[in-house]
This record gives sequence, C-alpha cells and structure tokens, in this order.
Amino acid sequence: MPTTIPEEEFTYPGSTGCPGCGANLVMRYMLKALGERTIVSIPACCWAVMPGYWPSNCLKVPLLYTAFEATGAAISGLRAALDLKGIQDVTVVGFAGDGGTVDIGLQALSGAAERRTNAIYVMYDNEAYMNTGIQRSGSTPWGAWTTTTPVGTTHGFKHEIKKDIMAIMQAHRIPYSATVSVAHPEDFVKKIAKAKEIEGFRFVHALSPCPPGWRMNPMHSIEVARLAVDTHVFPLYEIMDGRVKITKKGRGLPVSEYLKFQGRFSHLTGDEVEAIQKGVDAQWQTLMAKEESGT
Amino acid sequence: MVVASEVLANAAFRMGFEVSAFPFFGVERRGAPVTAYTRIDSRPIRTKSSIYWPDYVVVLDSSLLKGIDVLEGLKQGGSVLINYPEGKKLENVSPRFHHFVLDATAVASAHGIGSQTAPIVNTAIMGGFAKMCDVVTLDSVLESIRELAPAKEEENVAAAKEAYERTVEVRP
Amino acid sequence: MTKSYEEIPLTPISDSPSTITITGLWRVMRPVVDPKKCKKCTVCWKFCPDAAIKLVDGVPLIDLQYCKGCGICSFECPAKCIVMVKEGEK
Amino acid sequence: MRSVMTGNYASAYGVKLSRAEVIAAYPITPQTSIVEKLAEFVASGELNAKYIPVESEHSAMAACIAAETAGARTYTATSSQGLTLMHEVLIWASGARLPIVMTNVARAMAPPWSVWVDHMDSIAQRDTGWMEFFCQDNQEVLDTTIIAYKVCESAGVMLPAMIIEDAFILSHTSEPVDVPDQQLVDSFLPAYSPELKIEPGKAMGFGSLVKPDQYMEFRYKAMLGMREAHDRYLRVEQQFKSIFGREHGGLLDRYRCADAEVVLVCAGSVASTAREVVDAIRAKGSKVGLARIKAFRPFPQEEFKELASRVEGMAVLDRSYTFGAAGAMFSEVKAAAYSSHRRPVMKNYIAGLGGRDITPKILERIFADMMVVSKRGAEDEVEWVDVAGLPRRWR
Repeated sequence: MPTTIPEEEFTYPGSTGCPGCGANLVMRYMLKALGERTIVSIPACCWAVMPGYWPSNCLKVPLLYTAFEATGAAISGLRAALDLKGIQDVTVVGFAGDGGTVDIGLQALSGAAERRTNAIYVMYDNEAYMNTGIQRSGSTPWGAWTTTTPVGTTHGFKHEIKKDIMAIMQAHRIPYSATVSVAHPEDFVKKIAKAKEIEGFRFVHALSPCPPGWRMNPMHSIEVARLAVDTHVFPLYEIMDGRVKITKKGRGLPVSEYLKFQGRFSHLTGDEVEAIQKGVDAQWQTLMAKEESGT
Repeated sequence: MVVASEVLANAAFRMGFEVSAFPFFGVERRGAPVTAYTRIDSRPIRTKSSIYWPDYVVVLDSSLLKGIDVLEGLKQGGSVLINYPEGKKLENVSPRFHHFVLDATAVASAHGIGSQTAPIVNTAIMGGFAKMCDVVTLDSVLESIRELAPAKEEENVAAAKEAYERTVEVRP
Repeated sequence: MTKSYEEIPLTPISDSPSTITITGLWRVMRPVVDPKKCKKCTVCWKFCPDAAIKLVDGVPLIDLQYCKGCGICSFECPAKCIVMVKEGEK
Repeated sequence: MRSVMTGNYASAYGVKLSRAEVIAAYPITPQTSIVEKLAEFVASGELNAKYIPVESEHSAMAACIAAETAGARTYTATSSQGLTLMHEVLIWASGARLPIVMTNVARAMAPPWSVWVDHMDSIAQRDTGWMEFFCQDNQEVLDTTIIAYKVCESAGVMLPAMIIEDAFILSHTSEPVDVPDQQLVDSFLPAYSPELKIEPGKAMGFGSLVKPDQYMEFRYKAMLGMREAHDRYLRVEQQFKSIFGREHGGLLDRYRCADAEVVLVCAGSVASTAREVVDAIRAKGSKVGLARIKAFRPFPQEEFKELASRVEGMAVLDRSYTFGAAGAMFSEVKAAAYSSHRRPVMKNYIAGLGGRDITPKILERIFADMMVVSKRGAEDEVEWVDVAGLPRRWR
C-alpha cells in the first residue's frame, strides 16, 4: 500500500548526518507535516552541524541557530516578533537534542512552556550527547554504555534512570504533547499535523536511533525504533489537555529483542536485562492506567 | 502609597528649584528603617554622593530615636522635625538645633490614610516639613501631593494642611 | 576558497542548498535495486534518512550522489529487492 | 517636558520613545523598576510591544537575539550577576550583528553580596563586541538610550550597545529629566527594518558553522562595525543635539581640559561630582580638568592619545578591579597614551567599589595627590582609595 505521508520534501540531500541517522528522519517527517510556513530554531547539537558549513543549508525553511541552552527562549523571541509584525500563519519550532532539552535547555524549555509560548518544541532523543561523541546525558537510559559511563573492567554503565521529559512537560499543563517514532511515520506525521492546529505550547518527544552512539549497524535504525515501540521501551501516545491516549499498542515483545541489536547494551547480564524488563513493564502499566482513568 | 522624599522633591521642583532625591537602599523589608535624602538647589545638582551634613532632618517614627542617632551630622542651627505623640514631652532637646514636633500618626489616622494599625504619615509629615523649612511652601507641598497621590488625594491634602497647623517648635 | 570580508554578509547566513556536499562519497556499501521484484510499496522512499530515493512509477531510483549506503532501504524492503553491494563491485 | 524621575524611569521612557517592539524582562535589583515601568507602558497600550517574562537573564538575551533576527527592535535590562550570566549570548548578539540595546545597572559582583554601584560587571563585558556607554545623570540615560538605537542600527555598525547606569546613584535617584516629544523622536529614530531578517518562506540559516578558512573575515567585519561606531556616534549625537538641543560630550567628554595640567579620567556618576570638584579646584588657581569616559567601547583611542600629548598628569579612577596589573580603564588609557609623542605621568586610583561613596573630599585628595605625583612621579602606579587598614586617610 503506497505511503500516506506527504510527498513533498523540505530537506535537501547532502546534510552531514551519519548513515542511518534517525534525527534526519525526525526533521524530514516533521517538516512534511508542518510544510513551508515553518521557522525552526536549533541549538548546539548534531543538527547544528548537519546543514553543513556556511553557506550550505539543508532545510527549505528558515533556520535560526542558537546557543545550547537557549531554544526555549529563542522560540519565545521569534513568536513575539512574528506576532508583533502581524505574521500569523507560521509555525515556530524549537528542534533540539536530548541533552539540549532535558539537561542544559530544561530551564528555558520550562520558561517557554509556562509562558504558553505559541510554538512546537520537538526533542529528537538519541539518548546521549552524540555530536560531541556519545557522552551520557540525562536522557541516556539505565544500563547504557557511553564514553562517560564506560563499562571497562568494573562492569560500569549508566546507573541513573532516563529523565521522563513527557512527565515533566505534563506537569506544565501544556495543551498537547506526544511521543513519536521514526519507525511509524504515519503516526508521526498525524501527531505533528494535529499539534500544528493547536494554540499554545506543544511538546513532541521523538526517539531518534543513532547508529554510532547505540553501537549498531545503520541498517537497523528503523527496526530498532520499531522494537522500542513493540517492547514498550518507548510507548507511542499523546496527551491532549491532560488525557493520555496510546496510539500504538505494539506487539509487547520482550525487552531483550530491543537490546540485542545495540552494542551499548551488550555488556548487560541476564539479571540486568530483567531489571530493565521490570522497569518497562511498570512504566507500561502506569501508562495504560492513566489512559484508563483519563488523567 | 506616595514616598515622602518624592513629595518634597516634586514640591521644590514645582517651585523652580533643582532637586535630587535618593534613598539609601539596603535590604528593604517591611518595618525595617530606611533613610531617604533630598538635595534642593537653585542650580543643577551635579554632586552624586551621599549627604553627611544635612540642614534638615525629618524623623517619621519616634521609635527610631532610641536606636539611631538621627541628628548625626545635622549642621549647627539646623532643624529636625519628629513625628512625636501629642502631649508627650520631647527629651534632651539640644540648643544647637531647632526641634519641631508633630503627631503625624494621629493626623494621618484622623484622615484615614493607611490602615488604623499602620497609618501612613508620609504626606502629613511633609505638611509639617513645610512649616519647619523656609525653602518649600505648604502650597507647593499640597500641589505635589495632588500630583503624586495615587488615591485619597483630598484626605492626604487635608492631612498635610492640618499637620502644618499642628507642627510646633519645642524650645530646650 | 576564502571569500573577502567585503563579499560576505554581516553574519553567516546560509541560503545555498546542501546538495553541494556529495555525501555519496561516504559509502562503503551501495544499494542495488531489482525493479522486477519491486512491489512499489514506497517503504524505501519513506525510510531513507537522506531523501536520496526518487520513485519513478513507484520504483525506487537511488541518487548515488547522496546515498550514504546505510542499508535501511535494503533491510526494510518487504520484497527484498534491494541488495547492498560493496562499493566498487558490480 | 521636564519632570522628576529616577534613572530607571528615564531608561523606561527612553525605551518607550524608541518604540521597542519586543521586551524580554527578568528582574534583578536594582533594575526592577525599569521592567515594571515597561510592563505598565505595554499594559496601558502606551507602548505597542510584546513583553516576554523570561525565566533568566541568559534567556532574556537569547529571546532578544531571536526577536531581533526576525526584524523586531528589542530591549532588555539587567545588572551584575544577570549581566555576567548573559556573557555567552552577549557575544552571540554581537557575532550575529544584532543592534540590541540593553540597560545595565552597574552593580558589584558577588561574593560578597552587594547591591550597590561597581563597574566590574560592565568592564567584564568589554570583550563581547558590545558598545558600552557610561552615563553620569538621568537625562543622559534617557537620551543615550535613543541615540544608541540609532547608532547601533546604522548600516555600517549593526552592533549592540549597553547603557550603563550606576546602581542607586542613578537608578534610584530622582532628578529633573526632560522627556522629549514622541514625534520628534520618531523623526530622529525611524522604525527598525533590517536588510536581512528571518521570515517565513525564505530558506536561510542564521548563524551557521564556518570553517577556519572563513571565520576571520566575519570577525574582521565586526571590528569594522565597532570602528565605524566611533564616528557614527559623534555624528548621531550632533543630529540629536540639533533636534533636542542637548548633547553629552561625545565619547570622551572633556571638561576644562584645554589648558589642564592634571586631568582626572573616570566614568559614570562619579564624573558628575568630579565636575563640581574641578570647578572648586580651578577657583583656587590650579589647572585641572575632567575627561569622562562616556564610551568604554568603542574606546576613544585617538582622543586619549591627543589629550595625553598635552597634560602633565593623568589620574585614572577605576570603579572596578579586574585582577590585572592595574584597573581596566587605566590599562587601556595608558596604552593609548603610550603612543603619544609626549607621555604624561599616569596613576591609577581604585575607588568606590561595592557602593563605597566617592565624596567630593576624596576627589579633591585624588587631584591633590596627582598634582604632586605629576611633578615627582609615583612610588606605585596603582593606589586603592579609602580602604580601611591602608595607611593613607581619604575621608
């Protein structure tokens, strides 16, 4: 069956993302849904490099580069200026990585959400500081290897759980937030298109597989993203005015199916995988309960 | 609430003087003592430094007399106006200065300015100041109050007038 | 070639398409399509991170100037009609 | 129409008259009454602007950068800790060549905690590519805000500027200020409409990555902007004078320097007191003058070189200390004087830090010391003034 996502491309080829880069797809699908009347603000991250050296630009929409922690503030500034100039029919987007969102950019993000800035903030989550060479971030999952959580001889890895940015954003009572996956472009585009029509601050959490960072073969990028949904490691859902709605139940496969493709988890023992499984199951139950109770 | 030093500065300015009014700010907390300074001159005031030897001192709360040497630096022959309870005798009145007293608290509460427990004496005390100080007239103070008082304009003006009448010099 | 300070804008403002960067040079493996097996499902087009696949009557035509050889199209193709071939081999 | 107002209100009126369009506001003592007044202007409709209550000073500047890139005239205000928190994005704003105008209420840096005047926060930003205009009174604060927008937005300049107002001595001191007529300001300062701005439908990336083989040319261009700002400021101030009938002495405001033997160099509100002291000393027969640094950036290099060639002694008062060989202003003034064919004796006085009052008496003693030093040379080139524990008495 032919695809149901828009055909028009808003990215030029020649961007310098690694082969199999999930973040390229996150941008590609997002712009397909939002269209030409979009302005994107990008802080320091992989995507600040991808458009290429000046004067190269791989986006067919205007792009504002900002300082690392400033995305939340930049989209507020952009929207204020556009509103002041009476330019209405344009979507302002903050597009940042996980470190730039949950760590250094969290303060500005929270400010923008609290101010109900009329913008969409999309976090492409490759679960570590990838542009600087795979250092752990607050969004790196429990159990993962990174260059700053080395396994080495002491069987080390990241022992803190991944920051739940969706819960943090929900605490800001924003009108719409959603998780999206590059393995489900139709669901991805549908949610972005829905977000586009909503007034106020909207947040989208996109899982963005990273072959070098996750220590995996680039060809598995989509498969891994798909398994993240099927094993409930990365559930697909949206929250509209506080109500949770799961949009993809997934096949409910064991977590090991997801982990096995990724070298960053290859050191984990059976018990450790079991610990991840328990955590994922608990999280999934909570989510289902929330959907049930409509809160 | 209108600031006393602003009423004074504005009054003098309306009379054609050059003025400079500034508070000594520390950590502002409700009830904590603050000091405000005002310079009045016939030519532009270029000195931007604190006032150490004032010609006039105004004490808006007599409880300050206990803790603070309010007369510190007051020039020989200078004048001090103290918001002091009516009928209570002012102690250690020094012959070196002119002492004026006014129960601004009573006047303010009589005109319903501020709350009953914490009347605001700012405008009343300025009425008293016009009596003490020969530079600034009562009319200019009243006009300044009308201009600056955000609310209860007439009550503030009436309080200042009455305060002017009830301000008396106390001889040692 | 370095541009003179008189030719450049006040601050770097990029307005020329990134197509000047030939990322096709990065490839180690190259996707080869067997049009006969293709079921025109467009999955390859959909999942290509670099939008380097054009559909001609529904059949993928890979833009080898930009394809980085990640192999996603080959892995995801339901009909298995895209095979990854080492660069330089036929 | 003249009325009595604080330096902070003078800033707010300057911003209103300049028709700022996007204001990012984060409070910090002693700047708060600026952003409060602006909030009133916007709420009452007196100022057609978008007011963004940001959650930090870093975000205040980041929001201004974004809004300015989209073609809006922006404004923010801060002080000490907030200004230094902005350091990264101050450099960003000048690198992006955005003519943002900001008020900095100069206040001491912590620790120790202090809410009083000190120039360390402003001096610490001398390398950010921002113009820095120190003011000596509230009228100058208002006027310089309007002048700055015009200078910054000039085609050959396109750099940001900060108007520096001493904490409390200006920010909270009420004095008469003439608030010019809006139509006159509109004739002087037209609406901001940059050639290049970010707008929907135009695929342009603002602030891209640049390789080593192209970076210097951008930085060189920014240097040219700062160089152009020097002359442009003088021209714009004269235009301002022709419309509003007043000026504030250009970039280096020289007072009675023509035949001066000893000159005091300083910046900010202390210069206003120094004017009085110069007159007093002159009345007693000594030839002294005042050279007030209005602009620390663009630095009045040629003006200092010229002045240095004809005075015996130059006392440079730094109201900050930056852990260099001497105060920052002293070092730069001395560098300018070094290339003059005649070099005066120079001495650096570190004074007034953390709100310490610089009284007329202290200034008189500095002049007296400098008159001696300019004859006999100084034992040490840097002296800290009015520090308890040091032998010399200043009060």
